[in-house]
Parts: sequence; C-alpha cells; structure tokens
Amino acid sequence: MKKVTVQDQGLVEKTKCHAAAIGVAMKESVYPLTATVQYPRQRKKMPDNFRGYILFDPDKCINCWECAFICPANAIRMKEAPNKKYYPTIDYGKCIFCHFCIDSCTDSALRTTKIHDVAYKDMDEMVTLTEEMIEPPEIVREDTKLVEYLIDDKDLQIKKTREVDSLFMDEVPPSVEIPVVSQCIDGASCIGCHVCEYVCGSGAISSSIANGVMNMAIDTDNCTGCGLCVKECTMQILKLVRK
Amino acid sequence: MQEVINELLETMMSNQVSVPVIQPVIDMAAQVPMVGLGISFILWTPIFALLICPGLSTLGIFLLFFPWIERKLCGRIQWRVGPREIVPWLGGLIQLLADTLRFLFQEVIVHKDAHRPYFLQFAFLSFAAALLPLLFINAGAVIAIASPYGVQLLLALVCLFPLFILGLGWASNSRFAFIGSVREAFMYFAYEIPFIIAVLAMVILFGTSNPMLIPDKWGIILNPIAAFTFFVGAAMATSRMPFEIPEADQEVAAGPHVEYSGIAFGLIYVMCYEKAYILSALMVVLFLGGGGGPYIPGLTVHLGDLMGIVWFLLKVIIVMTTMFVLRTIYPRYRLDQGLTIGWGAMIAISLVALAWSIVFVFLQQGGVL
Amino acid sequence: MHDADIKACEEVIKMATVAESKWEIKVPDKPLKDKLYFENLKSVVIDTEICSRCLTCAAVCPGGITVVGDKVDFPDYETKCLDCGACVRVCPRFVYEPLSGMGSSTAFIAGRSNRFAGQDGAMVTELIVSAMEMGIIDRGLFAGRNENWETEMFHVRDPEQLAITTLSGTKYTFADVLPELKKAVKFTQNGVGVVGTPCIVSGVRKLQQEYPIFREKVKLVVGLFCTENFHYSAISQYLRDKGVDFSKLVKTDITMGKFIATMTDSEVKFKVKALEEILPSGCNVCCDFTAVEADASVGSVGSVPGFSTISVREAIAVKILDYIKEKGYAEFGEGDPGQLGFLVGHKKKRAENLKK
Amino acid sequence: MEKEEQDRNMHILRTGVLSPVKRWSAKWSLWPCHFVTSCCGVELAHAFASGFDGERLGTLNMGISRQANFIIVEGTITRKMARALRIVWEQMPDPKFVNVIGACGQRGGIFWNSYNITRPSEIVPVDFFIPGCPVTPEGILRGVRAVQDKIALGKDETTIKFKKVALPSEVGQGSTIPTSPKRFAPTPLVKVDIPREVDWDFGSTTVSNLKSQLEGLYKSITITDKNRIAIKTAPENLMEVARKLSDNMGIDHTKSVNVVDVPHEQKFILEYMASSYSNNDLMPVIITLFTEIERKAEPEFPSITPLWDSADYSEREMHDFFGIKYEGNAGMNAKFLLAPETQTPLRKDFKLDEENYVFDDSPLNPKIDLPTSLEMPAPTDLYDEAEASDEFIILVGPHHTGSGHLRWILRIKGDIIVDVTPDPGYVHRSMEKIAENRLYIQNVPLFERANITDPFNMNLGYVHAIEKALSIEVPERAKYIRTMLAELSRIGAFFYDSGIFSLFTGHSTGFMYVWAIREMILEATVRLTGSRCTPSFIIPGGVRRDISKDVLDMTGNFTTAVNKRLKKFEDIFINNPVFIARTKGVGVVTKQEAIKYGLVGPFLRASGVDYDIRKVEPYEVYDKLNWEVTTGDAGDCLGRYMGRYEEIKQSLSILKQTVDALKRMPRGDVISGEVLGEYKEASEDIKGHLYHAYGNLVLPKGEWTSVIESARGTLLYSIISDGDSNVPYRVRIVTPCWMNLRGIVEASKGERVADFWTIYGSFGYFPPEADR
Repeated sequence: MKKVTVQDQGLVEKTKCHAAAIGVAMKESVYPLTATVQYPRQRKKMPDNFRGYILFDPDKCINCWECAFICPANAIRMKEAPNKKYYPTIDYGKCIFCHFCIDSCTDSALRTTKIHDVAYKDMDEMVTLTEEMIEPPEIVREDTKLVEYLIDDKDLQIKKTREVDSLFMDEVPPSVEIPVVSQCIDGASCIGCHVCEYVCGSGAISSSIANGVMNMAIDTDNCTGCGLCVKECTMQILKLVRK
Repeated sequence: MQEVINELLETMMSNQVSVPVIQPVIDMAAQVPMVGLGISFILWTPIFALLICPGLSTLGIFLLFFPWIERKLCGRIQWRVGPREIVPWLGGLIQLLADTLRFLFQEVIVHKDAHRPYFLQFAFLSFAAALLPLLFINAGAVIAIASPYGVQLLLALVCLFPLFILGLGWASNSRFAFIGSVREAFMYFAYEIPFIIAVLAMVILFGTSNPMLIPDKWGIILNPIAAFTFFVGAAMATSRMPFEIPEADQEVAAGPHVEYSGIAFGLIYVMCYEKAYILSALMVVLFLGGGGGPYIPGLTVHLGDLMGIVWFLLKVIIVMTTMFVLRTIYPRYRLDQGLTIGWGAMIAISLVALAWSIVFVFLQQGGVL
Repeated sequence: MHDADIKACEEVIKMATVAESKWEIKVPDKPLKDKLYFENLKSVVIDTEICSRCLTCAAVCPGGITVVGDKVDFPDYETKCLDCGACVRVCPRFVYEPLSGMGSSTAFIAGRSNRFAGQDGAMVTELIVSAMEMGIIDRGLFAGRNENWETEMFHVRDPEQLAITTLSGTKYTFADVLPELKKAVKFTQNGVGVVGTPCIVSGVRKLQQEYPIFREKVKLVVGLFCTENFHYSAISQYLRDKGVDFSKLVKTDITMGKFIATMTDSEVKFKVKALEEILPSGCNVCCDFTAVEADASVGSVGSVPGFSTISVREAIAVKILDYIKEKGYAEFGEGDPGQLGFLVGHKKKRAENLKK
Repeated sequence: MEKEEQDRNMHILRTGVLSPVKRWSAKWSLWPCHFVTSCCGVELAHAFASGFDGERLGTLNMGISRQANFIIVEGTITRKMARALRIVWEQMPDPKFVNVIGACGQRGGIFWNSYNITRPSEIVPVDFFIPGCPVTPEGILRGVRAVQDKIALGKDETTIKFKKVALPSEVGQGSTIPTSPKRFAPTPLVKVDIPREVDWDFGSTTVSNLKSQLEGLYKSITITDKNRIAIKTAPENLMEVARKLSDNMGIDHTKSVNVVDVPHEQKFILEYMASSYSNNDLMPVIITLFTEIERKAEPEFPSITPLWDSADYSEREMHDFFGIKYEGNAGMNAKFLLAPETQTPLRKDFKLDEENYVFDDSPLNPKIDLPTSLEMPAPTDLYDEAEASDEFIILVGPHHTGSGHLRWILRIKGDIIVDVTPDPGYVHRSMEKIAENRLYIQNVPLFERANITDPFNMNLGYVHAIEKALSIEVPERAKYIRTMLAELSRIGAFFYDSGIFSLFTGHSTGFMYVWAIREMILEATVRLTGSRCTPSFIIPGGVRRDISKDVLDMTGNFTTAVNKRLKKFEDIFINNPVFIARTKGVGVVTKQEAIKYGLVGPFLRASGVDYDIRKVEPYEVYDKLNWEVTTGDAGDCLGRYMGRYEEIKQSLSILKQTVDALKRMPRGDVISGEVLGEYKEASEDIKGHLYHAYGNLVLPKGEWTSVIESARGTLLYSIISDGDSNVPYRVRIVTPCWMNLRGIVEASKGERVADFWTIYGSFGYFPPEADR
C-alpha cells in the first residue's frame, strides 16, 4: 500500500513552482510540442484495421443475415435484390461502427474503409442502400498532407508527408475458414414443412415427393453453413456440423 | 474671426507631432489649401493623441489584432495552432475582423426580465467610458491632455469601470450575472487600494504626477515591488487569471456578460481589452520608461516623435501579452482567496513599495544616491 | 508423402465423414385430394365439431394455426399454409377412435403431498416436482391463470415457483398446453413433464408417436380426470351471470355433481348438468375420463377429501412414486376404482347419448 | 415549422446589401455553444483541443448560449435534455446553425429503441448530421466545414457521394425472411439464489456463521458463486437482518440496489447487495440480501437508508424504474432520473420496439412523442423556502459551462453552499432496459457507451459477469491483453478527468496538455482495436483478435513517451501553487463519511480506506504483476486528485509490465475454446465467426455479479439469466460515478460556491456513466 500525502508548499517551494509554471509557458511559446493535425488540409493516417464506412461485395455474400442479426443498433436491414436474394443496407443514422457485422461475415463480403468524416444534410440520405455499398464512394476531401502519429520511447512524433492517403484497403484480410454444413440429426421428427428449404439462400436443400414419401436432402457442397435453416427449423432437428 | 482662426492655427502649428522623415511630404501637402489644414490638424498633438496614438486608431487596431496575438500565443503554449484557416498564409491574422463583423450582424437579444434601457445603455456607455482615460496617457511625447494631475485623473477614470460592470450585471437580471457583479464589487475593493498605493509610490518616487514629466527612467528597476503590485493589481482589475473571479466561465458563466449577445456583447468583450490596454499603457509610463528607448542610429532622428510611439506601443504589447498569457499559466483563485490576497498580501506589499519610494526619495535628496 | 498430399488426404477423409444429409418423410394421406391439408383437417375435424381443442395441430404447425374465438382456426391459411400435413398427422381426432376405461392401470393410490398444499392432495405438483428432483425432467408445464381466470401456461422449473397460488387448483377452461409443450421441448435439456386433460394427453401421445423428438424430450405425462372442459368465453359469461365475481374467486371445483365456485366471501353452487348447454362440442364425443394414455392420471375422484387418486400406468410413474415414498414426501392410502368406474361409465354414456 | 426556422437563418445572411460581408463573417466565426449532451462530447473536446484544434477554423467553443451562434448537439438528447436543447436554441441570437453529431442524435444509434431518447431533428432545425459513435474529431470538423460552405456558398450538400451499381439480376432461388434471432423463454425462471458448487472454504464458514446469527430471520442462505452469498428473508425481516449484518459483521455499505420484476409470478424481487469496507475478510464478499413482495401498482417497502446511506440514490432510481415506494427515503415524491411523464419503464409490461431486420416500407425508427412543455421543473416551493431563510438558489446546468450534463440545484447563503440537490438523468439512456431486449453479445457495445473515456473497463466488467456464469477460463495471452487495455483506459480516463478538472479550475492549458496525452492513448487504442473510443474489443472468453508486435511496441513506448509531456503538465498544473491553494483542504470527506455514503474507487481510497478490487478480488493478471494500491488520508480535493495521479503512475508500470510480458509471449489463442465451441479455430481472430460463436449465447440460470475496479472505482454488473433465453432477463449496472454522486453532494456542503466546481472536478464525475 502506498500512502499519498501532499505537503504544504513553503514560500521557497511556492516561488519555485511559480517559476516552473511560468518557465513551461515561456519554453512552450518558443519551442512548442504542437500536436495538432490541421484537419481539412491535413489528414491523420488511420491504421488498416480502422473501423469506418462499410463496403459490400454481393458476389461473396451468402445471404446468412448474420450482419443484420448481430447489429446491436439494428442499423443493418436486409433488402431484397432483383435476384431475390437479401442483401444488407446500412443506416448510418444508427450505425455505431462496432463492426460486429464485419466480424460476423464469414466470407468477408463486408469490409471496412477509412472513411469516417462525412456530413449529411438530412437523415434520409443516411440510409445507404446495397447498390451504393459496392463501389468505394467519393467524399469531399481537402487534404494535401498525410500526418502520422508515431510514438517512440521519448515522445510523440508527428510525421507529415505530402501525399494523399487512399481510404480503401486493397486486400481484405481473410477470416479463418471453418467449414460447417447443415445436417439433419433426426429425420424422423421432420414435419416436412419446407421452412428450411424456403429460407435457404443457396438452394442447398431440396425436396421431392414420390410414392407418398417426401425426400429431403441437403447438398453439402452447396451448403454455405449459414445456419439459417438450423435457426428456423421448427422441430430443431437440423444442426451445423463440421465438414 | 480671422484672428481666432489664426491664433488657433498658430497653436496648432506650434504643437505639431514632428516626424522628420515625412516632413517633406507634409510640407508639400501644406501647399494645398484644405489638405494642408487637415494634415496639420491631425498632426496637432492633442488631436493626434486622441485620434491616432495612443487614441482611437491605435486602440482600434489593438482590438482587432491583439486578441489574435493572444489566441495565437496561447495556442502555441497549449500545443496547438490557434486561428488560422481564415487566411492560412497570414496565420489567420484577420480572425477578429470576422468575429467583430459577425457580432455586428448578430441579433441583439434583450430578454424580457432585463431592464431594457439600462441593459443596452450600459453596454455602450461602458465602452465609451473606457475611452476616457486615453486622454491622459502619453505615448512618448504625444498626449491629448497634459495635466499635472494626469496620473490621478487616469486612476479616477479607471476606477469607473467596475461601476459599469455592476450596472451590466444588475440590468441583466440574471442569477449568474448577479453573482458575477457582486464578485466584481468585492474584487474592486480588494485590488483598488494596493493598486492606488502602488501608483502613489511611483508618483512620490518621480515627484510628479504629470505623465509628460515622468522621466524615461525604468520604474521597475527603481521600485520593483511597486511594479509587481501594480501588475498584479492590473491583472485583478482586468479580471485576468488567476483573478478571473467575476467572470469565471465555469462557475458563473461569464458573470455580468451572461445575457449579452450580438454587438452589445462585442462591446463588452472588447472593453476588457481596452481596460488592459489602458492599464498596460500606465504601467509602461510609470515603470517601463514610457516612450524612451535605446538610441537607434538613423531611425531615432528620422522618426522623431514616432519613435517614442513605437517604443511605447512595443512595451504596451509586451505588458499586455504578459497579462493575457497568465491565463495559460494559472488556474483561478476562489473569491475569498482573491480577497485575502488583495486585502492582505497586496496591501502589505504596496505599503512596502510606498516605504521604499519614500526612503528612496529621502536618500536621493540626501544625496546618497 | 508430402505435406500437401497429407492435407489432400485429410480433406478426402473429412468429406467422407459428412455425407450428404438425406432423410425421408412420410406424407400423410389426404381424404380430399385437391385440398390443402388444413382444409382436410377443417372438413374432417373442425367443421364436424369433434375438435377437442387440444391444439396439437397448433403445436406442430409451422404456418400458424391458432385459436380464433373458441375455435381452432387458421385465418389466412390460403397464403400461409405450407401444406406439410403435420396437422393431420398429429390430430388425435382426424382418425378418431374414442378411448375409454381405465387404460393399463396397475394401481390406484390415494395420496396427499406433505410438501405442497393444493385443492386436494396436490399430487400432480408432487409428481412433477419429484421428477424434477430426480432429474428425469427439468421443467413441468402447468396451467396457471391470470386475474380473470383465463388460463396461462407456466413453465415450472423450480419447486419454489409452485408457491404461486394461481398454479394450483382446477381450472375448467382450456389451456394452450401443447403449443407451450413445443416451446418447452425447444428449451429443455433433460426432459419435460406435462400435465393435461385426456385430450391433451392424447395429443402428446400422438406427437410422440409421430415424432421421435417428442418421445425423447417429453418424459412424463400426467393426466387429469376430466368430465368436461369449457371455453373461457362461455364459462366466464355463465359464471358472471350466476353472480361470480372473478376478482374474489378463490377456487372452482366439481364435487358430487355440483359446480362450486368459492369466493372470498361467498359461494356459488349449481348443478353440473346445467352446464351442458355450454359444453363444447368436442367434449361431447369424448369418452375418456381418466386420460388412459397418461403415465399416471390424477384426480380427486376416488379417494377421501384431501387426498388425490393416482391411477398408475407406466413404469416411470411407479419409479417416481417410489421415490416419493422413499423420501416421505406424501402420505398414501388406497384409492377406490369403483367411484372412478362410475364416472368413466357416466362419461361414456353421455357421449353415446349425445351421439344419438 | 422547423424548415421555416432553418430558412430564416439563411435568409438573414442572404439578404441586405452587406450580404457578402455577413456571410463571410458568419462563415469564419461559428462559435459552437457547449452543448455537451453525452459521450460524443469527449470527441468534440478532442476536436477542439490540441490534437485537432478546431479554433483554427474560427470556431471558438463558447460557454454561453447568448454569444454562440452554432450548436453541435453531441449525441443523445434525452427527454429531459430535449427541453434544454430547445431552450438553448431559442436563447441563441439569429442567425444560428445546428449540427448533430453521433448516431444517438440521428436515429438513436444503439439506443434507437430507448424509452428516454428523442431526436434532435424533431426539436430544432438541423443543418448537418455527422454519423459515428462517437464521431471522430475529423467528422466534427467536416461538419463545421459543411456549415461554412453552406453559409458562404449556399452549398447545402452531403459530403459523400455514392456510386450506384446495379445488383446481380439473374434470378436465383428466392428465400423467405427468417425470424428474429432473439429467443425469449416463456414464463422464465427468475431466481437470484441458484446455488453453485464452489471451492470456497471461507464461504461455508461464513454461511454457517450467518445462519447462527440470523436464526429465525432468514428463509435461505445460499452460496451462489465464489464470494457471493444470497440471503433470502421475509419482507418484514429484511431490515432486521441488515441491522444484524451491519452490527455483527461490519457490512457497512450497499454496492447496488436492485429490483427484478417477475410479472408471471406476480412478484418483485428486491435486492440489496451489501459488502464491507471495514472488515478485511469480508471485503471481497458481496452479500445479496433479497426478499419478494407482491407486484402491484405502487408497492411500499421500508427504506434501508437509515442503516446504509449509500443505498439512497439507488433506491430513488428503483422508485423511478419500478414505482416501488421506499418509505423513509426523502426522494420518493418526484422522479430522480427520469422525465416526469415516464412511467415505471423497467417493469416487464413496458415494451420496447422490436427490431426489424428487413428493409421494407415500415418507418426506420419508432415514433417518439416529444415532451410538450419546455418547463424544467425544479422542486416546488424550493424558491420560497430559500428566500424565507435568506438563501439564494442557483441552478447549475444542464447547459452550463461547468455542469456537465446534469443539473445541480445549489442553495447558497452568501458565498457558502448550504445544500446541493443533484438532478441527474439528462443522459439516462435506459441501458438496463435495452439490455433486456438484446442478445448478450449485442450488449457489449451497449454498456461500453456508458463511459467512452474508460471503454475497456466497461467492457471487461460485463464480460466478466458472463464468464463467471459460464465458468470460462480465459487464455493467458488474452488476460494480459485485457489487463493492458484496462490500464490503458484507466490512464485515459484519468487524463480525461484531469482535463475537466483543470477546466473547472479555469486552467485551459492543463486541459490542452492532457488532451494531447489522451490523443496518444487514443492513437494506441485505434491501432490496437480500430476504434478511438468505443472498441468493443473484449468479448466473452477473450478479445476479438490478437495484437501485432509493432502496435505493442508503440503501446510500450507510450509508457515512457508520456513522461515528457506529463512533466510539463505537472509543472504547469499539478504543482501550480494556485491549483494547490484551490484544492487543499477543500471538500473533505472523512473515512467514516466515505464509507457511509458508499464512495468507491480512488475517491474512497483518498479518504483512507484500503480497498481496490484489483487486490481484494484479483482478476485477469493483476495478482501476477508488481504494483501497489494508493491510498491517502486527507480526503480533500487535492488528496483525491494526487491519489489518482499516483495510481496512474502505478498503471503506467502495470502497462509496461503487461506489454513486456506480451512481447515475450508467442502469438496464440486469445479466445477461450470453451465459448467458441465448434469454432475453435477462430481463437486467434474472431473475424468471420462472431455471430456463429456468440449469437446464441445463453447463460445458466441465476444471478451473476461481477465487480471490477474501473478507472473511477467499483463497477458492478449483475446479470440475471433465466437459463433459457439468449437475452438477459435483467441487467443491473452500478457505475462508480453513480455511487460517487453522493460524495460530491456531501463534500460540497459548507464549502464556498467556487469550491463546488473543484469538488465536482476532483470526483471525476462523468454523467453518462452515472446515468447509464
């Protein structure tokens, strides 16, 4: 245990402290340790893992709805595309940039950018549709310099370079691949309601009726392991298993 | 009629501000009938003092640019930049112009509980009243009204300020303004006595209270204690840190100013700079050798009276800057601590300063010094 | 072998372990070939007024069969019905063979719980709680009621919850047991115990017969002796007309052919016969008094007041009763099958009479 | 109407001969008024402090609405604050502009279905909306630029342009809309004393001890977890039991007051979580004293405040939430946290809007009925009473340069404060209610928003409660990472409080200096996690991903790099004689008072109580590191501040130690396999599997209470789970600031008016954290 006591300052001590305070002010007025990033003209370099605006790649999307389900702010809503699939839309009037969606997106269909400084003139525009999330957007930029904060063991160093930073990462870091597929663990309990078939976005579940018997099948090659059928199955007889 | 004019002209011509370097230009202009008259009128020392320096024009320029200096310097000390983007290549020099114009065009709100006539009158009156002491300040050899009691008059006028601030607070009819005004009144009594004693000490030391006759000696060397008292007193009078008690932003929300908006606030806002300007000028006159400065070959001769003005202004800027930079160094005292300092330490120190002066004068007369 | 080859081999092995998942479902017959299954159900059961409102169909329906008013219905079945046939598969009355008698009863025991206080012997509570303690089940389904005496299902997961007064006591209105049973099956880890009237017990058995998941998860089925049950809207209106104030009502009971509604300050009594006018049509055809398919059936008939009669059928019930005996949770006596027989006969007779 | 109001402002600037001058001057002189409404205010401060220096643009933050011409609404506007916003807006002279920053102020952000928020755009005309949670300083400055362009050029445009790309149109197999992922158990089992087998000898002796002492007064005494004991009593015996605990065992304060509404069992469970500061053995033990009462409209229950004063404000809070009247508590006549019109929102029959996962024609956000009157009710007859006794009332806040986002009602006599009445709730965003409607994992970012100056600790506390419930052992590396992050955020929070403290004493340089240091901390945070203030990085079982070596180096460098700037800060602020004169001997809280009022954290330690949860009930790797608890005896403002300052030096040492340990450790698992289950491979980086692994997290039934030492003191999370649902049944959060509120009030009494701000500053009060 460490006890902190503060002694009274004597006159000499006080004078010293006054002098020290004035000294700091005088020194800083000559050689200041300025830490300012002059934003509209300069831009701070953000790391590649920065959580900014979100881009979307429909080719990679497996329609698992997980981004919408995990969004704590309900900012992501799924919209039906012309191809009958549901793709995410983001309402930046709600988005909290936690990127739980990106961390949930198994196939990296969602990816981050370094865009974070945007002003909207009204709230309706803040809803970003799927169509708008595919190509990198353009933002108003006035910066000519890139500022990087570097911390060495002595002090904060501010490195300024005359370059315009790209706000988009070329590569999307892949996630660990954990192949899972849906399987029926208790076919006898199936009521044959087709809910799994209907909810499946990849068409991996098929059914056919012959001779008073319905044949259901999950095509493990097509199954993306999204887990929607498992979630929706009213009898809870589907399960995700490791491939 | 003609005689009167001639006499007036003569008086004017005999008391012109002399600037040798532009004398040929003035002489040339004097040939043109009306222009010549106008130029000599402006160069007439009292008018020059009133309108140009240390009077209105200088004050105006100060008000426009001094806050910029202050903000830039404070910004620098605080590891940032200060106003800049308005004209990046000039470092945002005209920032205050934008602020002033903005206040000018901003709505002036008089809320319904305020005493409307006084609410507005005090704002303008206080601005006007703050100009009066300028008449008795000399910038080098330039003064509007040279009076044997100049310093006393100046003090008397400076002491009017708090009354207007009280008025502002009263007319605002707001709780914070009320507390701010009361604090101002308390502080007023606390700093006024040591402040006056410090000035008196200098008057005794110099043996005159006519600013024009105060020698170019550096009072700060002759009586540093008085200088210190004066400086602290001035900081208290202008509500500078650590004595920014009446206007404490975080406590009483700028106190008397809390209800003012638009240009009315603009006037009050600049009043504090006016006050600081006047007190700094007085400090320069009493302690920093007024318009005196080292002889610079070439310049001193050519600039004539202007050289005094330049030195004077330079010193004023330094004193004012010091006064304003205090806010980056100190937090704020509490009201009772401010009062204790005023009534206790400050009076004691000021009395020491007075004694110092008296001893000094005795010693001087005794021929010891 | 190179690493890559090993990897490839592993891949192959992995692929082999997860074969394509295939399964078959028996598609039930449709009497009306061109119609949806629900329309079949509707024409065979609902419209013929033999529906007992056990809601087994609602329990399995993925689309949304529900109760509208007093009737089982599916308002927008034309768009929502998935035509899976589950409803006709599970409906106990789609192919109705009325049950009667005592079932496979091995013993008739009268019992009174020492731990719980109930309308009679509180043996239903005791059975379920003991099963919970034994770890056979982790939750029991009870019908509770709200302040208006409307039934509300309650998942009892802790014996302490049975202190809730609204859970004990007989309710003479239908409860949505089976839809809740399905939820319970979803949530349960060990198993579920369910309490219900004969029709509900039939529903449970039908579900268990059709779907293994219910066989696996529903471990204990306690039946209740039942002469009749009423639609809430009908009986509440009837009782109100008789001057029953629901805010003061404490318990309802049928003893000796009389319906007794006990309130805090008074009592309303009338002949049960009088209730026949509001008897639901589904109860008219039912002959099952003792819930013959249940693991054990419990009721007040057949034992002295303060005791409940338990008609024991399955091994699991015996096991639980042994446990109760061992722990001394209840006092036991002899049940009187004779009284029961009378009521069984009475119910059968009533059904036959009404059939005519 | 609002459109007209907005047009009016532009109209003033557009008309007249001097229009260009007007526009030019207005453009370069946008003075935002301090409308600090919630956590975005932190980033606003960063935008205007040394890191980004908004003053460059001519925007000078102004405390007084009359002189400002620009409001930057910083996030949530609660029902209470809505009135303040409108009043402040009306007080400002024309022409004036409004920017709304942060998702809360737009469609509600994470609080979109809260019962206590409103939307600023429905209250005042808004010029620009800046998304973010919180907005980055760049975003704030971008908003200023947008307003400038709007004024000068009439360019009223959104600054982002999206390119529309046609979506694939070859029709594949359509799919139906899945149901909500949330699973609510029917008639859930709500029981707070589920026994658990733990290896805890002291517990069993304590329980038998308790049993003998409380003979006949208790219904059951259960060990629910290590260091947690639940005592069930009959309602009439609760007070007696509490008295016995207090007299015989030295249980001297409550950590939390909780109520659980169980409508299907027609009961309320009333809980008091009590513990001891005076009995060393019992320090880590939390005794949950609870009883059940009948559920009705306004049940009455005797208040425990005569015995444990620390329960006072929490009881008032429960009165707001559940309508339970604690007889004997002085605050039962009015609402404390909530707006007067809100009725018992935490009862289960008060439903919040459900999520809609499909983009359809339905409105994007629920409709909110705005408060109708602009009146901000002060306690009635307060003014008359004060006048009669020759006193003066000043209302500080909610919009005041030195108030933060709550209102203080100061009763002063001359320059002396007679009484202080706090009026909190101006940032009450109903986290506890919202949490009952969200998946466990979704609550991680939610609770973090309580205090974005100390986000990692906020995260850690909640995650701890979950890990306790699931008995998860966290991988070693993750533990070190978490400790590192927690200390980083403790340091950040200290500097935040220092900055606010220096502002409150009128020292803007101190503020700027520590904000520059904070900028370094945030730079480290953003590199570590990707977000400046709201990382949501700690998840049940570990952290979201492993940390790379160069970022670790940077964090390690910070511990020494900070010294240079810290020295200057020390010289200009901490050792400044004026500062010491202002704080020494001011606002003294004695040891007895501190215990009585239930102070927590460094503020408790400053009064001489040696209580730090990191030592008392060590978590993460604190017991493996070399550090000391700092205490003090003075109990005054300076003592509190210096105590924390010393503590930060310890924190820097801990930070260094953890960084060194992490550098030595090989990269590896950072998420426990127990929680990942099938997805074990994701244990180094959760990317791609967050929902799979956590979406269906269900806690075992019972109450799970975790306490940790956050930057400002004891942070308590108590999760009640029914064991079936994948959402919590009830979550109780007691934040240190909420507990310290009482300390501010009591320390201020009898001090001078100006001291109020010193005391306020010295307590490091962060209203969003207190109001939750």
